[in-house]
Amino acid sequence: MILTAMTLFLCAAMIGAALFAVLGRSLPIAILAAGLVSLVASILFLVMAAPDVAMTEAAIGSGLTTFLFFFVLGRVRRGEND
Amino acid sequence: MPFDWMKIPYALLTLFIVFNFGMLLNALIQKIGARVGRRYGVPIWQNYADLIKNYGLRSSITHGVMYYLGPVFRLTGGVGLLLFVPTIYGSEMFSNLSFAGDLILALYFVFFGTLGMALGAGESGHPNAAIGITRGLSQVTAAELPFALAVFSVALQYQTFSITDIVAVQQAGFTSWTLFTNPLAVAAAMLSFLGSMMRPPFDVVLAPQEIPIGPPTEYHSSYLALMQTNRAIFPIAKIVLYMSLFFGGAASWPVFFLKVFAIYMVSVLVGVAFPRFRVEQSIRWFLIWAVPLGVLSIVLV
Amino acid sequence: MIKRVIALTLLAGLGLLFLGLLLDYRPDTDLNLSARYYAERTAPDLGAANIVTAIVVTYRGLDTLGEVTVLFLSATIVGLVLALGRRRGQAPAGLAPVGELLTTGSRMLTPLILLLGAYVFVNGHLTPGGGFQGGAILASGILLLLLADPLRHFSHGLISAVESLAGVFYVAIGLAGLVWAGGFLDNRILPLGDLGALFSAGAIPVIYSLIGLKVGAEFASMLASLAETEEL
Amino acid sequence: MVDISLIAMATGFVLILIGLYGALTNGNLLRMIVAFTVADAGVNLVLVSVGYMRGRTAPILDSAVPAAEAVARIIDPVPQALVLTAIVIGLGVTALMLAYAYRLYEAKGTLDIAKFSELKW
Amino acid sequence: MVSALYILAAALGAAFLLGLLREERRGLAYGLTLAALGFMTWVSATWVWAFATTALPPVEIFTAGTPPPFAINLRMGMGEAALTLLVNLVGLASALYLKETLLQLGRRAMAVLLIAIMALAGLILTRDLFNLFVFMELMAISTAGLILLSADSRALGAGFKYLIVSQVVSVLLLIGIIFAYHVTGTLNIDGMAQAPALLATGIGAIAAFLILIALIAELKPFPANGWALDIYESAHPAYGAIFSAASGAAVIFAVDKVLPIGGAAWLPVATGVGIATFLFSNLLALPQTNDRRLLGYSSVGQIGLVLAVVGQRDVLGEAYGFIAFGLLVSNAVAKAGLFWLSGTIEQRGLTAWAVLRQRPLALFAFVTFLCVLVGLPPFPGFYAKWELARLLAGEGRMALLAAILLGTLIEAGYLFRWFGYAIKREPEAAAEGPRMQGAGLATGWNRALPIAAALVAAWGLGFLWGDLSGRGNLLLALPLLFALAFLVLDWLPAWVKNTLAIGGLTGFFLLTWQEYDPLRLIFAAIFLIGGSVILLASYETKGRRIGFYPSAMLMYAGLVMLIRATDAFGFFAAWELLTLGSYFLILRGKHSEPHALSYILFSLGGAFAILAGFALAGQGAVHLPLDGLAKVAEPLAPWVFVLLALGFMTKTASVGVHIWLPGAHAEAETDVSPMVSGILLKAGLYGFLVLLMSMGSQRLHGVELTHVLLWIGALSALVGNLMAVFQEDAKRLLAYSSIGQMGYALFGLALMNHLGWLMAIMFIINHYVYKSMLFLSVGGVAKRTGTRDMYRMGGLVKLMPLSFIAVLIGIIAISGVPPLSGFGGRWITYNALLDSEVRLPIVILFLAGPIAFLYLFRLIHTVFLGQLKDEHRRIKEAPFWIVLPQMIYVAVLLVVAVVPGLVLRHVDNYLDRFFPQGGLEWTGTVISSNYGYWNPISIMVIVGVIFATLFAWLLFVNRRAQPVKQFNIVFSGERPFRPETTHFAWNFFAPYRKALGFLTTPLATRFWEGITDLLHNAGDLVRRLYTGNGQTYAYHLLAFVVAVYLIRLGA
Repeated sequence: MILTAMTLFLCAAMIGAALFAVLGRSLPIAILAAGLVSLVASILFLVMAAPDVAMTEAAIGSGLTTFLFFFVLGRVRRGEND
Repeated sequence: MPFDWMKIPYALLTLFIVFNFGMLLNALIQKIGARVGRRYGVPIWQNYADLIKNYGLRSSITHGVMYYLGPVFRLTGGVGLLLFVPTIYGSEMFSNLSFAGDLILALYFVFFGTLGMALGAGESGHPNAAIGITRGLSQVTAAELPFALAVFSVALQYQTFSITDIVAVQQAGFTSWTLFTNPLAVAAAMLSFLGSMMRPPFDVVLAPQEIPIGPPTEYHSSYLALMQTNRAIFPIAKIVLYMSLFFGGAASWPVFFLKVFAIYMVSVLVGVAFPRFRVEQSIRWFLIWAVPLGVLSIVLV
Repeated sequence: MIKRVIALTLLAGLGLLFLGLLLDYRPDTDLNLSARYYAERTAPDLGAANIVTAIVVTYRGLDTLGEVTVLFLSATIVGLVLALGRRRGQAPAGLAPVGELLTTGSRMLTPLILLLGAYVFVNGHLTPGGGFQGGAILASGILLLLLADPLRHFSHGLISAVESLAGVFYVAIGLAGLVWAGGFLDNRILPLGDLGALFSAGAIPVIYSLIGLKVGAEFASMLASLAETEEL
Repeated sequence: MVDISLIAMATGFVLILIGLYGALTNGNLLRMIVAFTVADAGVNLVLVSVGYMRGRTAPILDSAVPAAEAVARIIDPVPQALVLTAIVIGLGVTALMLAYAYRLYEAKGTLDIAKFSELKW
Repeated sequence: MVSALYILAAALGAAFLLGLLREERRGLAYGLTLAALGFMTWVSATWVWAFATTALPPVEIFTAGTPPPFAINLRMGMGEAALTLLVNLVGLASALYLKETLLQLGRRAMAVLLIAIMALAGLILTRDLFNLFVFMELMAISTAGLILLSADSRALGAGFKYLIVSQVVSVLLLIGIIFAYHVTGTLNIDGMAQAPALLATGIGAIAAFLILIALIAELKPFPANGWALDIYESAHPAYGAIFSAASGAAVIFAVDKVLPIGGAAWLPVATGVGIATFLFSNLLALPQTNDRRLLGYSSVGQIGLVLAVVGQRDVLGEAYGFIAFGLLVSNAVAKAGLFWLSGTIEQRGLTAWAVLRQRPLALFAFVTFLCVLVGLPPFPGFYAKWELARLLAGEGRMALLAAILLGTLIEAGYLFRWFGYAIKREPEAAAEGPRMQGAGLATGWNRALPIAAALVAAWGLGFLWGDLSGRGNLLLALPLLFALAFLVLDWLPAWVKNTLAIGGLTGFFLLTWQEYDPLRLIFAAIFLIGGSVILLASYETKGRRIGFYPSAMLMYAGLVMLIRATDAFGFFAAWELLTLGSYFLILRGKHSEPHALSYILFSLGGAFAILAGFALAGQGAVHLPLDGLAKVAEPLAPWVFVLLALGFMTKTASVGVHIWLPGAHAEAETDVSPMVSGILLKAGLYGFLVLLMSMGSQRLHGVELTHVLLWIGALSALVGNLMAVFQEDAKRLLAYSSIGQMGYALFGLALMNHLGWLMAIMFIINHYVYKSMLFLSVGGVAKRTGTRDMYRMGGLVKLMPLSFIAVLIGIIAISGVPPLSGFGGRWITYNALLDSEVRLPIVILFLAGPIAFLYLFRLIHTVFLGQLKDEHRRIKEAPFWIVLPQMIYVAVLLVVAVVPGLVLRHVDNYLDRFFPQGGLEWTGTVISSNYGYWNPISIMVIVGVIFATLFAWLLFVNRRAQPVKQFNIVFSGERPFRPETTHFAWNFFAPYRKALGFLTTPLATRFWEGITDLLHNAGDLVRRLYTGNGQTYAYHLLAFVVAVYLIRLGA
């Protein structure tokens, strides 16, 4: 039951973060929120007995992807609010 | 097939009779026209005099070969038409050269002269000739249509294209004439007849008043003589066709003269009574009045 | 506004579809055909303890080769895209200078991170993790270096050599399987060894290591390509 | 009691829809890409949840799960393998889109997708 | 043979190896790339060879030493081998084509190209669903990469749009795959398709839906395909070639193999999506002005067509592969070739292709590709189309067949319009500055080679498909080979080719004339001997006359094959060949571009009606002999009749579908007009003869169909004649007259009695003779005067007496005035009419008769009589070679007039076979029917004697007359209101127009213009869908998915 409760919590967090990522005003924060979605997902993967996936999601989905975004964001500053 | 050479003198005899009859008839009709218009009119031999004079004249100018051909075509058309139709029913002597073809030949040969005349006049280069030609052709084609329909209706009725056979069926008596057995076809044909006789109200083609007389303007002397000859022969030849198809034909010369005169008079009387049509008016007139009659006659026969 | 309404309508349609999936979904209680096969046959046939790794590297090795190729392709194209732009780009705003601390720290940390990455992919057939995770970790090491010294020039030659060699060897091992074992990417060209030992599971650790190197190199090259855009 | 795989799956679907909504309504190239990563995460979640079976462990054979008992003890490994691939491919595509976005920005100085419609009809 | 895996391995290995090379070693890298692609091609080729020559079963390739479904497996069968060969070849050729670009961009670009090709091969080979997904992603990403090869800066945007769409697609696909896996426990495609559980469950059905819809979305279905068009427009043409030829083929193959997962219910969906895409893409292509975008629309459409075929595989049986591959390779070869060609042309407008005129070979390649694309014989698409129609009709899927044919027609419309631009238009204003020769052209051997390869492939595949069809290879047919030989001999001077052509035609006639029955013999004589006579006029043209002889001989080949055809296929093939040949011929005219287009469109439309008719008649039977039409049973027979008649009517230009004729015939070259009028029109009548001989009369809803034909014939006669009366252009006048004449002939055939047919035959012969003669005559006049407007001529009789005689004789003959041969036709007509029961149509026919007289008179009068124009004073008679055939015709007309029995007698006897009653009696010189009689010789003699006598007399009497010059006289009676109206010949029959002009309202023209306008406007409106916004495209995709889902729910 703890597992379920935890899952529910994680899911709620993910949806919240996802909404933030999509609807949020600030682009950097949206990127961070998307990274957060991935991060929370990787925790959920652990819960669901998928450690390989969890590691990959954490490293690639939330880590590298977010970095890539910021790399590019840094170069397109002016277009951020287009 | 051995050819009966006697047919040639016989045919020439027919031609001679018809020519003279036509000359007199034309003069008579001019006279009637004049009297209706309260004029005195020409003497009855006037046409002979004109003709002889014209034949006697010699021309010094020509516009070219086609120019010659116009009158030649014209008269060939008239003579040919006459010869292709048997004149007197039952008479071997006056059946002319009708062995060459049947009703259809006659129907199409009517155009021969028209075509030639138009070509010849065209050669002259006179603009009025061209105007006359277009008017003439337009009107003739429209006028011929009801006639063609009526002819076909008659052919349908008798199931033959042979003129002799058609006349033969009508010999049973007055009431067996096509006039009474197929009145619609006859009506259509007679309306067409008015148009093709080049008399008022359909004579704008010749238009003696508005423009200097159309095609014949350029023709004179012997050319004109040929055309005058034709004017004596061609109407009669045509009337023979009408008579054979619709009015029981003629078994003897007196009947022939009578019937031809009567039929000719129809067009004359109408012409005297009505004002002239413009060409498009006459085309419409034929299409509205004559063609439906022809169509009906074909459908109902 | 209309845009949003249409979007919502369309997504509602899609959601309906998903709802259909969700409502009818019954979790399996037993392993299905394939999963049962993998559970039973992986250890004896391939000698790998991590079944996921066995599937990724061997059973569905062609997928993984494709996947590596996807990364290769992405890295190449990113390079291509940015290289094309480089001919006539304008100077972007430079990043703020980085502190001494980060520079020093990164220099110390990077070797450790690289080591960790290597560990992860070498042990991929035994424990969670493998070439992709390890490769990502390797790349993060490079990233750190980049962050510490944005103007640092990377040896593209090195990265691309690693990338290429790893790829070529990967394909070569695959072909070796075709020639000497049961088929393309068959891991049994090398002895299977004991289940759970480091040197076991045939060619899986080798392949996974190559994958790790290659993935790391791809990420690195991607990052490097992006980083170099600001030099103008 | 709702199975956690169902919860995760539902969440996955919602993430997909949210992601697509974002991609459909945001005109900014970068925001579209962000939205797609959210959708990708949702897809991964759905995939993993399909493999999940209650009360079983990860498909790794060790002392806790000996090979002989594997059939009864582990969860389906296949979806996990697929997700691994999917994640990496997702990154590849994202990187590519980012590079494209950067170049598009360079070319036109804007990130508004509506500005890149010279090709049409 | 090497394992198919080496195809993938070689590409990957080479791609990875490229990274080891330093950037500077680009030449080496390029060599490695080519070597790898060459190796891949070789591997595929060995497989194709093996499958083709031995009965090898498909080979399964396991990976990881584990059998499927537990490991990924690949399969190599005939289909896979052929497709990978196609993909690899296109890749190799494109790599060659891209030499400069690749060398400039370096090894990375080469690696991307290699992987792109590898991905396509993998897509074809794999049998694993998830593996398919991986290859699809590879394809998508490499596509995004290869778009960058383009120098077009807009390509970047297109790439991004594509990425957006592929993201959405992969989301759907992944969800679908995982749930399908959940239900079936396997990822193997075959395993999944066989698992009964999949479709039984709601989840399974939705999963299958998602998988299939995602795959179909990759096929660029309408309307979710805006991104693809943007790619086509902006990508490098070499990539366009890959994208169209290779990617399309690979993905459609993937769909084909995954489709069984969805079960039978998905077949109609595939068909529906495919056909909608086909129709709409072609519709949208109509208003395009950018060549590559146009090709893009066409590609999308073609793939849609193949998808529709894929959806029909349940009924196509063994022919499925033949059809699907036929269409696929047609598109692939043609599109690859066209895209490569487009790379050699600098500007993007359609008219820019006019620069191809400087390179006959490239032009030949262009037209070959267009024909391949439309599916004209002898190319694969033609055979495929035939089989497809046959099988679809056999299953009663006529609506689908109609949609396919309609789409093809629209496609032919824009493609041939484009060809017309290339042939006739001037390229848009050339780029600034003086340019050296070859302006607007960029070529090198590496660009020419792929194009040449595609050209060779097109013909080779045509041969192959002909061989596989089991119907007799068209490329082995002697007449066609003879025609094609002129392509090779085109460098010879025209007179040599002309001699060859005449020799070939007469030679073929002499060789084969005994094989024909009297009816066919007449057509054979007209086509071959008649054709030779007209060709005499072609000696007039000097120089080499590039392109004329192949076109003309193609038409003649088609005509010959038409009368020699014994089955429906042969007939249809010949029909298309002659259509094509005559189209090229017509297009040669100076201002004929729009007319040639409308000609080919009407002809193809008619051809498709014929195709549908034959297909319907055959009911799926493999062979349909022409006399087998007689056996078609009741509910179908009238429809078959209608379709075939419709097809033939387009060729005889019956009223309603006549609008192509006047322009096409009038604008054609001097010696071409008689060919397309005097000869080509007879093909339609021949079709009618075949139809009526085998099917007789049919009733549809109680309406006697031959009766309808009667009406159409009569109306054609009337409208044709009436329109002719009002033409100012002499050749147009003759052209309209043809409509009328064909109307008569059709009327005769439709009378369905002995004399009616005899009348039609008479018209066929007469029309050939006098229309050829008149066209040559008028053509000669036009050549000398430099105009075809009659009011600009006049009085030419003295200057061109021979032409005048020809026209005069022709006119007397046409109008039916005795004593020439036209009268015989009229006489038979009347007798035939009397023999039949119909009444009202006769009236119309009668109305038409005198009108014919009018326009003919106008022709001769305004051209030859009246006033000579000042500027024509020094004109000479028409050239010898143009006059010569006319004189031959005059002689023929006179002979036929005197002894019509020469030909007619045999036909008359032969017709007894069909109509034992109502024949003619031939006693001596008299010809008699049941109703009347006629003696041609007597008529000739009598008329001749009277005429000669009078003429001689007149000449004698006026022997001293001198010719006078014509003079100008002021006008009276007609008020001039435009300069040309001051000429008396202008508006010649003004009263007639006033009275009857309303009948000539161009209703048919307005109708067809309305249709084309409607299509154009619809296309223009619908294409606004493609806003160019990548986001909108994502909307389209989702809307497409949801719509298909809802439709499926509803169904």
